[in-house]
Amino acid sequence: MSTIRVQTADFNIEDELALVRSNPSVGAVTSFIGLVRDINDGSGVTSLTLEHYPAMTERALANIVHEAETRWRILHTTVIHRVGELKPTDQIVLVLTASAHRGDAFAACEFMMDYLKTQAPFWKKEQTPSGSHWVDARGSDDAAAERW
Amino acid sequence: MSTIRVQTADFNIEDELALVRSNPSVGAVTSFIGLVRDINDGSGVTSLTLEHYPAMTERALANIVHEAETRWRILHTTVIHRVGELKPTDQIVLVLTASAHRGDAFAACEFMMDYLKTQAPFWKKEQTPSGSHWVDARGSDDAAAERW
Amino acid sequence: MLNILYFARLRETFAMEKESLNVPATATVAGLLIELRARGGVWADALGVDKRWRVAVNQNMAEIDTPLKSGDEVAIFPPVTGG
Amino acid sequence: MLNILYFARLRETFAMEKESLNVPATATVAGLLIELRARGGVWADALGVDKRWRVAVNQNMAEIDTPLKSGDEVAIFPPVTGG
Repeated sequence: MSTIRVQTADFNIEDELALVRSNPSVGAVTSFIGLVRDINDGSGVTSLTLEHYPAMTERALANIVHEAETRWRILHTTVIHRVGELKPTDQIVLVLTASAHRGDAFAACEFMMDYLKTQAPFWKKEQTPSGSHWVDARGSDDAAAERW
Repeated sequence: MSTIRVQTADFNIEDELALVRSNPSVGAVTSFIGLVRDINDGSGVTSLTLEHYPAMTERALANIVHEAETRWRILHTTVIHRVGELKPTDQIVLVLTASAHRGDAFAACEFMMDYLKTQAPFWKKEQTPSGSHWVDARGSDDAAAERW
Repeated sequence: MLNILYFARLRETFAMEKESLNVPATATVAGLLIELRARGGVWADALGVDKRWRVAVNQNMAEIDTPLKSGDEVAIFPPVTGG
Repeated sequence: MLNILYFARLRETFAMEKESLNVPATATVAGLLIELRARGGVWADALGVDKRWRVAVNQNMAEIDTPLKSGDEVAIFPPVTGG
């Protein structure tokens, strides 16, 4: 079972956890939350705008979930990604995986984040006191995705 | 900065996340929650009692946090472990790690869980319809801890 | 015809969100990129082989030799930076 | 004297939470275990070399050759199962 949402609204991890916890076969829940930092590559960030490619986004996220569920024994997967304008300390993304034992939950969660970082069509534009600029992709993200 | 608590009371991941999110240098938060399952090794579990060795528990958890903070670039670590009587779907443990980038947060979180599973003095006793029994340690937990 | 979409930095650089183009003679992503670079200026620059860009065909990540046919949706964008 | 503590299954098996014993002649964890096994019965059985148990000295995980001195707190327990 999986939950995939792309939204401008914020999310609450306790609410998402509650959905997963209701299944008494779940013994392990791993989650990752990405947050807007106030500094990136040395410049102060006052806000961040997330653009995406709507027709492709849900498909890309569904592919990532499907791949994780094929590789590991997962009972539930949640992916929520926000779009629009965000401020420092705002939540950007949640990936949550639930399984019987922790090894599967950890591996699937990290795999999904690594794949999301290179495969899901989102782009960040940062606003700083000296103007706005698109965030450059990090080579370390490609390397992280290639581990799997 | 780290938070370590051993308690009978439940915890709320949103509250713990809020403490960590207030630092705008945090870009990545990985968390793990362990839950009581209603089935373990084939027998139905009606409740679980967690015993610990109080004089050693906080020291063992502090050692695990210290080791993680030595190995990875971590901005905040939270470890909460419950003791006493729990029911299926109840939360047992929370390990949460916050860092600038996700690689450190994931590695530190999984490391801490693997070490907690073999180094922190907690013991589970399961109550089932056919009686109660102490949970056996899993060889896979030793193997997981030896990876690091 | 192909439905071409541009996103993020490339959308701004080209000052264009979308356009319709004929399927290139080679009927591949590579052939389409050659035609776009032939426009010169920002097109030649931003889509140069030394630059980082990605192509999706019908909402799936594509390679340089992915075939194209009439009706395909082709999106061209910088490496993604979500998460 | 050593302050010995037993936990979990071993506490139940020995029907004992704690006791005080003299420091063994060898002044090591191994020497203490030999003395405890010499009690026979559940002691010899549960602390046998073929069984899984752990020892902590002064709240730190110990090894078989960890030295012991008067005043030490020695805890003997099954492999831990928290988390």
